[in-house]
Amino acid sequence: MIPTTLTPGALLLSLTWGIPTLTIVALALLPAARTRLIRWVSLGSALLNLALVAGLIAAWPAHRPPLGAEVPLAFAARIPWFDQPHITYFVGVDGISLLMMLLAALIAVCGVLVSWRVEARAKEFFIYMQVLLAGVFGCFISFDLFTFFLFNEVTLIPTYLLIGIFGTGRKEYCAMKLNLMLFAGSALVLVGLLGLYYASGLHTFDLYALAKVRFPADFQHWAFPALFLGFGVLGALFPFHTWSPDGHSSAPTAISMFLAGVHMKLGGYGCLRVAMFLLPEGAREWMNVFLVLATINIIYGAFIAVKQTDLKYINAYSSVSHCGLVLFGYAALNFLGVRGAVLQMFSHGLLTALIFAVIGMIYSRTHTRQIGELGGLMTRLPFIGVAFTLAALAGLGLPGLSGFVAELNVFLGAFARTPVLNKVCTVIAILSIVVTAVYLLRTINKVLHGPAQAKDEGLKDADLAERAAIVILLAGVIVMGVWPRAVTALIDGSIEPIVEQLAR
Amino acid sequence: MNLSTAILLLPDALLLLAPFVVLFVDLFFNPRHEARPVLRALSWVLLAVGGALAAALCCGEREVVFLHAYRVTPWMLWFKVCFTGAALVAARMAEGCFAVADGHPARLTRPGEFFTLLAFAAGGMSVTVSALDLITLFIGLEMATIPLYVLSGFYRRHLDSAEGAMKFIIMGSLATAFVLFGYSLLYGATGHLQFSAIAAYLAEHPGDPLVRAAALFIFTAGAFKLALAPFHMWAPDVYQGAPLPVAAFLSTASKAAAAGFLVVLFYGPLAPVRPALAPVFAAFAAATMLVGNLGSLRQTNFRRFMAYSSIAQAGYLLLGFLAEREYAVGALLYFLVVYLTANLAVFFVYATVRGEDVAAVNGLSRTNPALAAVLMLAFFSLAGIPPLAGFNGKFWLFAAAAGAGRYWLVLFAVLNSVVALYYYMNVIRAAYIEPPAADARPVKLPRADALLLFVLVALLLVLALWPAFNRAVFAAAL
Amino acid sequence: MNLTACLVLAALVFACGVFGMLRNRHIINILISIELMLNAVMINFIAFAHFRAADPTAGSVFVIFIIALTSAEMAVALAVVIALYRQRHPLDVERMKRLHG
Amino acid sequence: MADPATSWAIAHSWLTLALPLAAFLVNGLALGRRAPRAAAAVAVLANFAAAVVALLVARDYFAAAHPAPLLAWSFPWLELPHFAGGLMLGIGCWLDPIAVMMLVLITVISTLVHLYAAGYLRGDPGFGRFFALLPFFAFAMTGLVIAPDLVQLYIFWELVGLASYLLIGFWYTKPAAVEASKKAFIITRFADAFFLIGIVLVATALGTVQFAAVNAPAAGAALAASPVVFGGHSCSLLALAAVLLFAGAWGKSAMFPLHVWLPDAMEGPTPVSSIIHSATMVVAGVYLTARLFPLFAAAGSALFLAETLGAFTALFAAVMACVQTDIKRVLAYSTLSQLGFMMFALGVADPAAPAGYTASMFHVFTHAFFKSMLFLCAGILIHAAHTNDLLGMGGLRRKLPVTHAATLIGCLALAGIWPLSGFFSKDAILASAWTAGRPWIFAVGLATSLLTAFYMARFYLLAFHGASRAAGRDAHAHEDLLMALPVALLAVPSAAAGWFAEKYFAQHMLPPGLHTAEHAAHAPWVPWLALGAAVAGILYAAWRYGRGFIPSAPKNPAVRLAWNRFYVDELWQVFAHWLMFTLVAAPAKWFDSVVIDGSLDASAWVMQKLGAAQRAWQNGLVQRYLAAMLVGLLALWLLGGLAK
Repeated sequence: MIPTTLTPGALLLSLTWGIPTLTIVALALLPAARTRLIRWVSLGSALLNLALVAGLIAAWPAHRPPLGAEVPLAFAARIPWFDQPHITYFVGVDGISLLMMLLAALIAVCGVLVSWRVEARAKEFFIYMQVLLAGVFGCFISFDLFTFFLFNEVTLIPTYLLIGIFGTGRKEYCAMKLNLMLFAGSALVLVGLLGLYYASGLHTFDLYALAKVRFPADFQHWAFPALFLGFGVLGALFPFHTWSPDGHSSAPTAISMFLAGVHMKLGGYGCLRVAMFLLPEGAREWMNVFLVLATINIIYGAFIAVKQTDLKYINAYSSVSHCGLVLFGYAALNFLGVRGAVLQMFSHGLLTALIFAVIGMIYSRTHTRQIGELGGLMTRLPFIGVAFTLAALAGLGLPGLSGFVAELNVFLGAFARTPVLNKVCTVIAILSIVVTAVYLLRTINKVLHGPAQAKDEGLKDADLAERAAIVILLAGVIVMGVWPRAVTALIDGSIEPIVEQLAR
Repeated sequence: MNLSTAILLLPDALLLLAPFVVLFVDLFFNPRHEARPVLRALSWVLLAVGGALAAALCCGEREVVFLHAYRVTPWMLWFKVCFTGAALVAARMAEGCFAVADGHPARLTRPGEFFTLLAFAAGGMSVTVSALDLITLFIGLEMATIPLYVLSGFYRRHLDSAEGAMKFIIMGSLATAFVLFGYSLLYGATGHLQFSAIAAYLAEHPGDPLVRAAALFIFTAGAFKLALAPFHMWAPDVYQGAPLPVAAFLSTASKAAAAGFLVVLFYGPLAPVRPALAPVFAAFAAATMLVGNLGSLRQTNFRRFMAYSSIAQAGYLLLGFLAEREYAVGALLYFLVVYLTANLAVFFVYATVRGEDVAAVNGLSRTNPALAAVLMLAFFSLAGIPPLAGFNGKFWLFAAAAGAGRYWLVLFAVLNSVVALYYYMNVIRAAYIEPPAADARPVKLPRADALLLFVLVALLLVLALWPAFNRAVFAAAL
Repeated sequence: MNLTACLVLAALVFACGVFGMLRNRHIINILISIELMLNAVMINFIAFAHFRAADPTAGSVFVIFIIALTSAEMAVALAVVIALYRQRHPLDVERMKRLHG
Repeated sequence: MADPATSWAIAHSWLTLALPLAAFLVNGLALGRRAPRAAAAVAVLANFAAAVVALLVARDYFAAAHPAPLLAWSFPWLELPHFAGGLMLGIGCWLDPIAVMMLVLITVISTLVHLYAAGYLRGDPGFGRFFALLPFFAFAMTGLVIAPDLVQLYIFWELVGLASYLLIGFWYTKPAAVEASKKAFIITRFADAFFLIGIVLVATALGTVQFAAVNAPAAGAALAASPVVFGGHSCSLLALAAVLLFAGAWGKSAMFPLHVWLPDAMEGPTPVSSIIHSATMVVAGVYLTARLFPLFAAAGSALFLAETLGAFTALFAAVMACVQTDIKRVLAYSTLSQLGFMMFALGVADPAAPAGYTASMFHVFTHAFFKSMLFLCAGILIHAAHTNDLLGMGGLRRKLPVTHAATLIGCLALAGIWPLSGFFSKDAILASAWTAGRPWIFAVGLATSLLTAFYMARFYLLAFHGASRAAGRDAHAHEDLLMALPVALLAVPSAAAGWFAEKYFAQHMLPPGLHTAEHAAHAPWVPWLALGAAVAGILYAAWRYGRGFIPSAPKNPAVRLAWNRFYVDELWQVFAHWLMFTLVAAPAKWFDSVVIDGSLDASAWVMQKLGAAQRAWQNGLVQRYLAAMLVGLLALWLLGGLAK
């Protein structure tokens, strides 16, 4: 039975968003002129959060519930909150959410590190960043759909300001576009959630209580696409993806990292946790549609990336392509597919953050992101160059780096599904790795290789903070690629119940 | 009648006393007709009312009936809280308008009358929600409306102001005519003015067409005061013409009163008719949101902008009437309190920067970070973004509609709030991204005002996260 | 003279009022049209009170209140008319379009 | 006589993987930048140690009378639950004759090449980096050949591809090198995509990726049982899978038309060309085909491809080699041609009569030695003459005696002159083609060996004989010990490998599942014919490029065509570029920015317009407002259900 009070475990979980919240208060009280102090405080809180998440992961094996437990969560607590409508503060973690939290924590630290140079309105910058963090962490620990949705929406406020104030290019247009499209997406989600609340007859948002309900087919028929599309918008599902290239490309480096690396994952996470988990029949009914859409994502994003000339746009479209792989994995509706999708979320999170970080460093030095104007940077900035190369290689699914593990699972899972459509789509998806290779190598060659340019004379290679950020992310990428069992051991047990539910 | 019942009547008594106190102070203790003394008088009385309300809510009975014509129950008290609070905040906003130099467009004169009328209006509203028969209801509504006619035309030398007031009066009178016609039909059908008697009659003959016709005519009055499309068209003009504090009061207390009026009737004597009117509520809600949001898209004048925005909010509010009483009234109250708080905060910020145009807050985050933060939080609350209470308020109402099975309406409403998010964020963009105007300089806030703003913003967070308030309003509604 | 006749009369008067509001351009005329509508309502009340109401006094009392309150309303209206007039406004609703959009 | 089961070397064969990896990590992370020379030392020593272990492994493994495949070691890498009843992917070491043979080949040659490179790249700014990357290649290649299953093979398959990419582009400031590296990676990647599809297909269909299981007759039967139907016509899953798997070999071994990357790959440093692009990596395709020989044999489709593509590539590349003047490109095309030989030898083989199989493996073995040696010699020549152009060399035989001797051995070996190694392997291949009853393939092979003899002789003559055409650039031409030593060491097997290995290969290098090979009647005249062809080629070259040869631009259109490599590269460029950029990417981008974004902006625009309309409607006239109220009343009337 799940405790209804704030147990120590639940308190720790709540701290993952509590620490950022407290940091917000602290930063708000600091004078805006004390930039150094503000930076250190933010870094401290990010590190603290990372330590906390690491601790939780370490404690997971000891606290994981037995297989087949009604609520397969650790540190769970279901604290009554509102009784009209009936809402609880229901927190807990399983392997998947722990993995996502680890991702968020890592990228948070790196985000602060690469923002070390932010001087103008630094106080605001870090405050909004912490709000974003709080929202994301809250999302990953929430198992009451209301609080899940609430934390998800919380991320909207800072996103707009971070892009609008600190962004580059058509920042205001892009920020607005991003926010409006995401909000429209959550409109669908909201309708779906209210539908679950009433159609279940339970008048509850408790995920696992709802999971026990067999929703009528006609309800699933409309509720599943509503929820999956709603979250899919955040997951950059074709054709609702265009917010992400614009938004991510015009955001400041750290925020691009966080948005593309973690925030987007909330979409894929929601698709799995809510839409597929609660409405398996709807999933089976609709999956072919979303399979095709996801396949389009993959190949389409890759081809557009081929045509882009702005580094950030290249990576943003490659994100569209790679996030397509997440939804593609879901569409397999089997263990490997789902597991591959989760692995891909983690892997792509690290990768895209890494690439955005590197692009940011290049931009801050050369003041251009046009690959036409760049070249020969490997000579000037060897460290950054090597990092970029490794990230690109991981992006094109090179074995030994994280991307390959995820792709292998996704492809095997998707191909194992019987319908011919799945097999055809899988073939297309696999062929897309060639296109990926084309645009990534093209980028690498144009930016890093070739004769060094005179105008780049005397550029400084990555400083300590930047190196730290790069190393952290690269470490994640390599560890997952070389020793995938470290990651799968964490998530496999938590994917089982979802897959069983899907088969129901 | 013992103390615990009498205490329920105390707030109303004080509130109805307030205008006379103000008048008295103005006549005998305010020779040079300054704002401060009368304002102080009004503020103290209203604070007393607030205290009385708190006392009544804490340790009052569930209900008290006075002369079969007047009733006070907890959920009514919550409405009175809205009126009092709005009046208090509006009054504080007004003080600045009396202080500004002569010739300034925002300049107000004759504080005594101003505050008296304000108090009268508040009193009338509180009578409206407590009415127990049609006469009281009518008196309350008129008492709440007529002072607002005057206040909205309070700028003596503004043609805009007079024009707005004139339109207000003409259309208001038509609405009054409609509602009176409705009363007359109701009276004709049931033969009574007493709610209890009407309810009894309806219990015997549900679905009497005459009654339903009456209900429709009566609904127009609420629709007019709530500014539901297509009864909304007065609002933008009147808000623009009216002094800023009056516009604030119109968009908050007056709307709350209208909502209260509809609740009193459609969850009171006319309850049996309500289900048949569900399509009416749904359609009017949809139309109102759409019109309000479309209207606000391209406004430059701040008060006009807020008029349309509050029209849209009224549209959301109407969704509540699709639910059954025990959920609806609670949800409506929650939404109202939150909406009032946010709206008052926004108006307050503009009152402090003396802005005629939306663009008056350009670069506010540079000149007045605190004010800018207040503005941002208030607008995000209006837009319904967590963790601000506006999110919950909207969510409760959407849940009401969903509970009635109207998912398409919910979707429409949420997509509307996407549009709303667009124009609200435009203001935030102005405050945070636009550069400040050349002559912009930090505004020095009086301590009281700063405190007030802080309380308003804090409320936006507390009401969202602290379940006790939610529990209270829902409990009060039962 | 029966209930229906009174109701029809009232309805007619009310309709005249509405029509007048829509057609007249001068503010004073519009105010008069409003008065017409209110009178129609009063006719209704009296008729109902006289012919069928279970409690007739209530209706008559209501009428008194209507007279009182609507006259107050009219007083305010006239005050505003004067305000407009002072600013040399032609008291023509077609010319009251400073506020729009 | 050690028993494989108890052999220390076999138990510790992971060292062959670990040592180069360690060298890579140490040099890449630490030494590469700070102490390049130390890095070189570390790399050489690591590879040497690995080579020693490999040789010990070979000794112990071949000690057995009939060496059987065995799994030396393996540890789990990733399990796939719920997939075909749970599948465990591991990293392991699967030793069978060809694996051990390749192991030896790789470690030995890479040791020598490391040694050579220490001299060749002396003073190059990237010296340290090179000695991080080359061990990485050795590591990846080793992992490839010892792979017990398809997935591990694919993993290291991609890693060698990466190593090749990084080493071709070693001089990354040189645009040509950068382009070449990209080309190589993308073309092989293209083939690998199909390879991966094949692996996924097999894994899903069979539920296993172990070579032992995949090659088992049962597997072939199971695949053959399930037909794939698309459109009207159907084909067996087996044929499809085999072709898809072969696609990997197609790209890696640069079979026509995917051969275009290999000549360009010569932009890399010569040691790289020597080991990666002649001796080992490009042979991986052949190796894969041999690995899956039973499956392919069951399918038929793949072997047919191997046969035809091999034969065609052999001839086609030989023709181009005849007219190239870039010293390394001559060797590159000759490599292509020899790969063709190996391929079609496999193609003509079949499990019952595995002569082609053994011959192919034999040729892999001999070819590795003399081709890598020839490249090393080319490197020395380039250093000496400061040019890649054969027409800019000549008369170097006195200046570079060792190189001259080695090159002569290499050329003759490659030409297939008795008693050098090449003679035996090539003869075996031709014989297998004839005995397998493929006269046409045999004819092509014969023609190719004639051309081979010609262009190798040409190569030799242009480089070493006649007057120097280096215009004094070769004044300081000399032989560096570090570079001459490996060449000399390689000359030995190049010359002698044929003698001692022939019988052994014929007896033991058998496809899995076969222990003894009864050899079909060996047509006795084949070697004489082959020798004759070789001699003819040499004589023609001597007459053409012997005394008094004056270089002149080719006029003969056929020659020009060959000289321009039959414009295949250009066709590729145009086709690929057009397909990718013009046909797909551009429309996609247009769709994204115009249709999708456009519709979004359009919806925003519509809202704005509606807002404007709404404002226009609110025109300030109170009577319109009143009318609106009446309309509202009417609407109420209707909605309130009073219309009825």
